[in-house]
Amino acid sequence: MADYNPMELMICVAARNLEDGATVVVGTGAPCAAAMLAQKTHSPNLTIMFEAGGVAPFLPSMPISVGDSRTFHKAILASSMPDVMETCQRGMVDYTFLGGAQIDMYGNINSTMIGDNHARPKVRFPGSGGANDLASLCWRTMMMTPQDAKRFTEKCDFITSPGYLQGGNSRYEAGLPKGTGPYRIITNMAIMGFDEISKRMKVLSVNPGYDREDIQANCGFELMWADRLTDTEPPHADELRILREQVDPHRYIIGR
Amino acid sequence: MADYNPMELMICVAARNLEDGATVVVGTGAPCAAAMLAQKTHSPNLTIMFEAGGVAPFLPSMPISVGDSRTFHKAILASSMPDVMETCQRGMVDYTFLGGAQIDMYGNINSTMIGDNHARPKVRFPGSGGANDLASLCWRTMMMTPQDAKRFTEKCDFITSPGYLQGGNSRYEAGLPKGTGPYRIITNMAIMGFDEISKRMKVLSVNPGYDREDIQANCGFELMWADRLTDTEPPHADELRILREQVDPHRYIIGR
Amino acid sequence: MSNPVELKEGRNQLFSDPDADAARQFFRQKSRAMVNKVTTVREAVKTLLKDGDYIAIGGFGANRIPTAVLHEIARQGKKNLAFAGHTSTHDMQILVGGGCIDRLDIAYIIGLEARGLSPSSRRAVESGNIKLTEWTNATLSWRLKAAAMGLSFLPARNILGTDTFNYSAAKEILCPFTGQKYAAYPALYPDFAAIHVHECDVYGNARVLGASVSDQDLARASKRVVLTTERIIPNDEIRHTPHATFIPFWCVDAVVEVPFGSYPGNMPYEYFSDEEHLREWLTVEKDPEEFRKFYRKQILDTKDFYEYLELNGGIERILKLRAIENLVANNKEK
Amino acid sequence: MSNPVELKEGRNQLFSDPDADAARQFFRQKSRAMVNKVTTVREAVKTLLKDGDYIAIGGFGANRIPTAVLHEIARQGKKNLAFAGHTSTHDMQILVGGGCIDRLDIAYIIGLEARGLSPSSRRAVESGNIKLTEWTNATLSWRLKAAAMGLSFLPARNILGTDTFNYSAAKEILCPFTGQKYAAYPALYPDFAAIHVHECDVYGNARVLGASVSDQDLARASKRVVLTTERIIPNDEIRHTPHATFIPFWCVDAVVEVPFGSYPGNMPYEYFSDEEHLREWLTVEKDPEEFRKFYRKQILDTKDFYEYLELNGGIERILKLRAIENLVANNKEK
Repeated sequence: MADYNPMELMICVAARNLEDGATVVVGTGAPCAAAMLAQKTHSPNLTIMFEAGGVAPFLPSMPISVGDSRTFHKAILASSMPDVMETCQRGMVDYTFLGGAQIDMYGNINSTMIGDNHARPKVRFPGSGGANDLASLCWRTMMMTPQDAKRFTEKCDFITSPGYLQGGNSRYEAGLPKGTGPYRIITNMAIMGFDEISKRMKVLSVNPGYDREDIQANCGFELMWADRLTDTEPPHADELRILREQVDPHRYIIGR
Repeated sequence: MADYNPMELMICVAARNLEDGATVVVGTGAPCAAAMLAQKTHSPNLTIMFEAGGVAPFLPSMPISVGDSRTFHKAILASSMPDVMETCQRGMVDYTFLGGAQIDMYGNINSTMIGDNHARPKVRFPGSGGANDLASLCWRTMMMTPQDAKRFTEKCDFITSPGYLQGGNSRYEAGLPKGTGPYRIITNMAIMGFDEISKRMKVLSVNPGYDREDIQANCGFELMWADRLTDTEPPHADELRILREQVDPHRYIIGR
Repeated sequence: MSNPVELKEGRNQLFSDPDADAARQFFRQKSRAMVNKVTTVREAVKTLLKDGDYIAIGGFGANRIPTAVLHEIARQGKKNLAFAGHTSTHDMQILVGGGCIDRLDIAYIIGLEARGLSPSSRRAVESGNIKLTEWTNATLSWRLKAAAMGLSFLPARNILGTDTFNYSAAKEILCPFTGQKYAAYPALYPDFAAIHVHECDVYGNARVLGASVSDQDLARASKRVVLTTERIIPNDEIRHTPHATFIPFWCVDAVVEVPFGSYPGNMPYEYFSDEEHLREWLTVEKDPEEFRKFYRKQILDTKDFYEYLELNGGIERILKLRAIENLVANNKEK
Repeated sequence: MSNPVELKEGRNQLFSDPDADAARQFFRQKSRAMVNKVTTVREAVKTLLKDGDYIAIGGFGANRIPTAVLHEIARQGKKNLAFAGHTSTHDMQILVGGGCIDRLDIAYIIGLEARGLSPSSRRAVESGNIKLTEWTNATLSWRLKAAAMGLSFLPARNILGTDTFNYSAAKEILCPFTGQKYAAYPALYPDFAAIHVHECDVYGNARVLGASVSDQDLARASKRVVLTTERIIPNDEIRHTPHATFIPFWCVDAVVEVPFGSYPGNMPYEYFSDEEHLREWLTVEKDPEEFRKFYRKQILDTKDFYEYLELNGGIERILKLRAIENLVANNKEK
């Protein structure tokens, strides 16, 4: 095994997907680290936004809340939640990242509950927060998550945030903005995208140390596979150095 | 005739209708003068608002535009047009004043055009501006206007701003906020209100120097009359002094 | 008008009346006089909040929160409140600890973001004793905006097609111009709101620095509003820069000067959140009995916010948090 | 869903596409890079505005208007523009004088408020050569807000029951929660907007002082935005007070530093309107031939805004207007 851990790999891969000049709404933790890494490597002109109103700050450290002072430290704008959400709704925000307890083959995400009785769930999670909003309104949604067959499930107990819903055009028929949807699911094992027509999850590249069987075995639904399946490029030394020294020197995220 | 002109009378009468602690959206000219006079006499705590965003200024002089610097000189708030209009829509604004070329028996006002072809009017006036908005959304609408049979018309060529529409409950059935509507029409000859049931214009008091016949003769529709018709109290010496010395020393309004 | 599209509705309960005319009737009689509104937290909570009310809290989780008002709500034993849970985290911990809430518009109230989940908030929500209707942060923002605008609803393009919609009280509608499907959100006019601000005058003309979350709309949407403020400033200062006024006086019913009033939350440019104290909450909450004792000591048995602050390190603690806020590595020299 | 209430529609034409997905497709490809956008008025108008576009102008009538851009639109002979007439008065005089407009969303464009009516604007509107659709100031505000929010419509409670509604392109709808009747307004996404601001950095992060009218929404709603600014300030200054940013860079396509750029309009805290010059316009407009000559001399034959300003008294004139703005009786001593 090379000299990096799965979290470091996922963050580096995520960062590479954030091109210069793009806009991204992030939460705390790994997504924020990925955005900071992108900014410090190939995308100095990436605009980082937080849902409570902070936009384009000079982040002095990892925020502990998406509304804390760090999120608008020397920022371009300390605005409001409706202003940020309406900027997403207007089509000016390219990327966002979500987390969740379950994800299905269409990229629908559950961060609300386990069980079948909403009034008395077996387990209650934090719920949407801004997740549904960002998944609905940003152009491209990404996810970084460890992969296992429980989390990658045939059917979410509760769809908190929309992926491609029932696949095909169902997302747009439901009224969600045209052209939006899940874009990349980045796991410890692979990088997935979505099939253009069926909107089913499709493996695009395989991470070092894993093979097709591992990936399918750790997924609760049948995956599609890209015609030109590639090997995920491992983190470069430069990426790792900047991530470890500048982005997360206290290892809050990459130490997990 | 007493020592005041019709404009001075109308402004003094209008000012008396603005009680302390109320809110009023005004335009330039006579309405602004009435609000300033009220503030300098019995209503020091009257909040004066302008549709471009100025709220509760110390007015150093008569504004020439409802968006000029005077409208937010040492103001409490220099906000936006939507904020002011939404404050009206939320029910926080008590009074407004309108002007117009025609008014009918239900207090509907035309400030748009004369003629019957909207695309090619005989005469085009400024149009609504914020007039329709304020007439729709403030609790009570007042008007100061010279009275003649052409202006007080059976039927407006164009209803720019809503009065009681076709009378009765038609205003609320149209969807306009419940309890709103025209309140006082203050002319050189009389002060009118509106009948509670039919919502027709009703003379409440008669100005010095005029009688019922004058008032009806200078009105293009049949007026109703209050059971207890009173004489309009003429301007007090104090009101006139403050109006002339402090509110409009250059006689921009009262010199008309 | 025949309509071939079937329009769906969320199945859960609406805890507040979205009717704009009903709200207008309230606002019609609300005082707009610019008078001195300075009072105490105790008096404000006593006179402006009653059992069964719908309440909403300004700020965002553990950032710029009116802690003194939250504690006082618990101390006065207010009951059966409905709560707007729009990233309300430490506020939720306090209200749940006091047993104040029985209805919840839930968007984000269990997690304390990067700090982890609140065991007591989670237990409360899993218990079935609190009625839940699902929303999202943006939907609650827009529900407040609808009310601030004086409407009974606003359309938006999120939550469609999800269980978040199914367990909400939203409804689908069609745009009359494009035929596009929208989610319609019912206006939210809270009975009571408390907002902590950086500065305001005695009339309630207030300024907020940094991210404002939904508080501009919240102040306008709410029927009764209490401001706590880091400092009261002269009215002259407000009039010097009128475009900086964030909340105008006519929205506000009571003003209380509470320096350090967002503690243990972050107050931008003033002091950072007390992460140790917040961690103490999350730890002690794991055991309900321990939490009851902790809650009694910290909140029910303290007479006011200052006693609570003193218990947790007082102004010296604030100075440490100020150093963190200001990115000063160490404030030993101070 | 059967619907017993008959819903009315305004009969006039909609001059812009309210579709939110179409707007999103545009915004998707609009650059969000924070790059230096400083250019000239000539270049900005040449590259960002084309014949037939729908345009909107910031400020309010003769307050905080981007005069240099308005003149340049006329100078470059732009044609067949649609115009959002939301208290647009001196801006309308300029555009009408240049024959630039053939479609008008009309709320308030003929009167110059207390100054009286513009004869040329009035002639243009009475001629039948400009297509008119009626709105009000608030409806145009809300149409821009709908677009700023990324929607295709917003509901509101004004204009119902009037001819203003009948000659608009609004439609009645019912609130899905209360059954209350509302006017629905189609979102207005202008192709081009010009806004004059007090200060901005080279990236277009801008601040406006005093009443902001609809410009926060206008900047967000418009597809292409030119800012003229009294002064360009360092980006550091923006970052020092991020809650003061009124328009963020990603809304803005071009920045031009034009000190005194609202002349002859009022610029709050900078200079008052030139009432003598505005009176000259209203007087000379009475005779179309005289007006043509005046317009040629003032606008078409001047090479830029500075030559126009010089023609009308230059910086000395501005100093007099500054004294009026600052309520200084007389600035002879300066």
